[in-house]
Amino acid sequence: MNADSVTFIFLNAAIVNNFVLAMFLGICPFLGVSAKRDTALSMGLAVIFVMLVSSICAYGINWLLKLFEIEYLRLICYIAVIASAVQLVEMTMKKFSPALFRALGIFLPLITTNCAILGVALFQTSREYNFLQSLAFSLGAGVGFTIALMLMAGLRQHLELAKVPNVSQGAALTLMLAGLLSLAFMGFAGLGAQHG
Amino acid sequence: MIQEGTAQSPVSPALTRSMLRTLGLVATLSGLLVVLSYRITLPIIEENKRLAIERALFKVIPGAISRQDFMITDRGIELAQSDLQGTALYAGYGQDGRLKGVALEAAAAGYQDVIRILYGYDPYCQCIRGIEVLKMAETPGIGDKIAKDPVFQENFTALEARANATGDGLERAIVLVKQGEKSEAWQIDAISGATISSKAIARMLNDSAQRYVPLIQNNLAVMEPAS
Amino acid sequence: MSELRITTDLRSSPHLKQMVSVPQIMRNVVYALLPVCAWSVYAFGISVLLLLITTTLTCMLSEALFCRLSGKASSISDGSIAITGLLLALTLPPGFPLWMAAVAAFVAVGLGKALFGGLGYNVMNPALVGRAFVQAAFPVAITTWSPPFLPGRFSEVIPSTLTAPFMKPVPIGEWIEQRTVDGFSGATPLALQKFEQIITPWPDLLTGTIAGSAGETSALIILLGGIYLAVRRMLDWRLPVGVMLGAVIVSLPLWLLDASRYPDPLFVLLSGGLMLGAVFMATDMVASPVTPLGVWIYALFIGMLTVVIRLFGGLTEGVMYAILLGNAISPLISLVTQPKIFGEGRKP
Amino acid sequence: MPGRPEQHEPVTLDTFLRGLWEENPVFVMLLGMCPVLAVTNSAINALAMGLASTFVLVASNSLVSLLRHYIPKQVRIATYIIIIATFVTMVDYAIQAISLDLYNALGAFIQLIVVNCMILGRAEAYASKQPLGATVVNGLGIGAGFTLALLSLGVVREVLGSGSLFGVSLFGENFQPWVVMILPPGGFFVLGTWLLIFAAFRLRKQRRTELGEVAQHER
Repeated sequence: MNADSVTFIFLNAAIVNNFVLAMFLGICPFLGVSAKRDTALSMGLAVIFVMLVSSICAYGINWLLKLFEIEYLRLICYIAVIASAVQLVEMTMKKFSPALFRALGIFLPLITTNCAILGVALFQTSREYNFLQSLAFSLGAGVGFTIALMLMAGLRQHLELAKVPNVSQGAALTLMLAGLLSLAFMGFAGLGAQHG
Repeated sequence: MIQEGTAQSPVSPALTRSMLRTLGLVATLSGLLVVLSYRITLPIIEENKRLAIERALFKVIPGAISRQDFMITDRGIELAQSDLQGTALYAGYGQDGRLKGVALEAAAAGYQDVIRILYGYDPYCQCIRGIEVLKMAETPGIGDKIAKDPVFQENFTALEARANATGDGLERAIVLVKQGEKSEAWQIDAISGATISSKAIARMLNDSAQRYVPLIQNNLAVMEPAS
Repeated sequence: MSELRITTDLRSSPHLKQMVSVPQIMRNVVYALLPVCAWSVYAFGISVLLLLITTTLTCMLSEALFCRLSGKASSISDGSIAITGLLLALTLPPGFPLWMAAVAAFVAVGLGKALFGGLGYNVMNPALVGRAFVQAAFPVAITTWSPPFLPGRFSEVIPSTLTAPFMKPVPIGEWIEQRTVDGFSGATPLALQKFEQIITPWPDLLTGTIAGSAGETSALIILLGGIYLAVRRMLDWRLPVGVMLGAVIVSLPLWLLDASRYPDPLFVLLSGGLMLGAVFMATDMVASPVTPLGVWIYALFIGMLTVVIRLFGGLTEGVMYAILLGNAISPLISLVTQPKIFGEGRKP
Repeated sequence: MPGRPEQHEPVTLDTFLRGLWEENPVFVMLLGMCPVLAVTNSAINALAMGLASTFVLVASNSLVSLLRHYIPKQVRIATYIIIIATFVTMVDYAIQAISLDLYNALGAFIQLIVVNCMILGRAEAYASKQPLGATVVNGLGIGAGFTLALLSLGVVREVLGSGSLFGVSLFGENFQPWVVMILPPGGFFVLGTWLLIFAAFRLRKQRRTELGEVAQHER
């Protein structure tokens, strides 16, 4: 697989260099919303959706900024437009699909200031991805985030029944679990590249 | 964010004016600050970037002391201009002003992530004269030897990359061999224990050279000073 | 102790059909492991013996330490911790520095077990947690192999074994060269297959006349140990069978498609740590799913992922990571395959 | 919107110290975790990141504090974000000008300071209600706490993972570095271990006070 190919970019963002476990993006929701599996799944889906939207927005803005040669406003434009886009999505969703809004809605404001979302936009710009590559990248990042969140939620709920010592309860336990997951994900190193 | 206010509560004109005033003020202030810091730092940053490029460039093209940027486009090789689209190509010139070699970026997936390198090509010996790793995330102690290991770097003092007669590739592909088995000029001696990282280097050099070496050979006149 | 009972009750459909105590299971696992250990010592010499002693002792000491710290009664006597120690040693290269092995053992107990409340609550196989940690920490040492059946293996240790703590192990290439007649390349069958397309013949894999981790070289002895445990009903036979089946499901079509590029399924099964992992690691009762269907999914997942990592990943061997990931995903598998009780909502 | 009377707290040493320890953004509040884990694989990266974040925190919160009477509450978040993004952009260019190597090592995480919840949280919870003096002192304290936390990770990870500190080799040629420490899992493990240590201390203190109370009761 070529390093520029869409599949490789997707696989790399989702598994090999998992957005959460290897790139450390979106740690706050990863630690915060991973206590229950159901919420974790909804959150993951919401993140995938928002990532796609903001990735497309960022691609458009970057094109405009380059056109007018005002790249130094990139960060301000990204954050403002992504935040507004999420608001728009939220409002549209509320109006046209109340069911979907109930499932994902409460997570949308939370996601706006999630570093994974802005991270996708910044990384796709600095890596100079084209439109398709950007889409694959943001989708991979979202899927990777969801995988990590689901695995974490599964383990944490599993441990609710365990006699976890007082010392390691709470954030410390979650971080150690994240470390173990991150260790296990090292097994995916080099997946998809040509080695033969 | 901005819509939040308007969507939720009825807004009086006075409030709207005050919101617009504040946002306008903040935006102006922010624009001013950003442009100011951009203007102040721009020359320093450009200088830093130039130094970084030249440091790498003069390392991979032995004997070069000055540079000229070119661009590989659909039409061939042209002097770099901001509105040209294509692959960057840096030409290095020696003391006498003659072309010493050209440098190109190459990339391939390594063990952990994509490895990017700059390599120097000498069109007169038709060989690769040096590589410099620009970006990698290879395992410290194993894969990262591609950047530091002197024995591995020795591979790239005169690695053959000769254009074939038909001008559409290399006469002999650049290949990786097991450590200590290099016997031909177009072979790269692998780092033992770091096969994947070594292989990535061999693959990116071969891919890039297959594509660009014939092109460089055909366009030497563009880069050679007119003297 | 009342909490412990609740926990056991909540996990429907337990593995074991008969009532057996923890020490009883552990004793039988030790019986199955002893031939593997003995063969490993015979093949690689006293270095492996030192390795086994180091990891087992460190595991026991760490367990005692953590029990003391958390104010619990010591749980060394149930034998499970000794098994973690033995298994850990068997997954390490024969000449692995002892201080690194001690680090692995400490991490295995601390990070793999004590953190979550001790025996019965580990989320991943403790021995493999320790192994994965040192694989990430000391990538060079853990891929330095030495050949089996060296002359003088009972009178001298491999030079890297006795490395001073916190120091780099000495390179052993030269030491090996002086002792082998035919040039030993230092590569395991998996590395030979991956990078040079050389397939080691299966009788060698079966008997263990190959390089590799201390306890993984002879597939035959491991298999016999597994059969013993299965017959005594000390392990769920579905797990090892599922793992092997999973490996075959992925490797067979690939081999049929392009035999020059992909190894045959028999090689896949017998090489590397697949057999050791399938019989002794994937079968960790706590970190595997509880439902029968879940067990099949889990085992197949591990087997398939192992082969995917081996053939398409950067690593030569993937069984350790496959099992760790299987452990990670097992709560989700349990959830999906849980039989729903009529008239009752799913418990949160 | 002005109207609600403000309750200013006096600026004391505690305004500064609180951020350093009691309300430490990383160890206690668990805020801004992404840079904490991502750029602490060496002490110098950690220090640079800590200082950059502190600058953005203090500068943006000062501005928010100055403008606090003129920002309508409906658009306050948008205003805060624009202000923060402005200072982050400035820091981004400054670091590029100071050292390109450092800039490449920190990567996108400098720009990601903009979504560090610590900064927005402070603007919302503190700077929008307090005068400039208190905001600056409190911001400096929080920033120092953040930098300290980053350093305590960066130092451990660099010493163990590379055998050096601020790039200076400590143990000589033969030291075996624990590579895992500078890899992603190491970040989680080191932060987790720090939290474990603090939790152990807290529990011990708690037990002691409880024992003390019991003793008093019995007396």
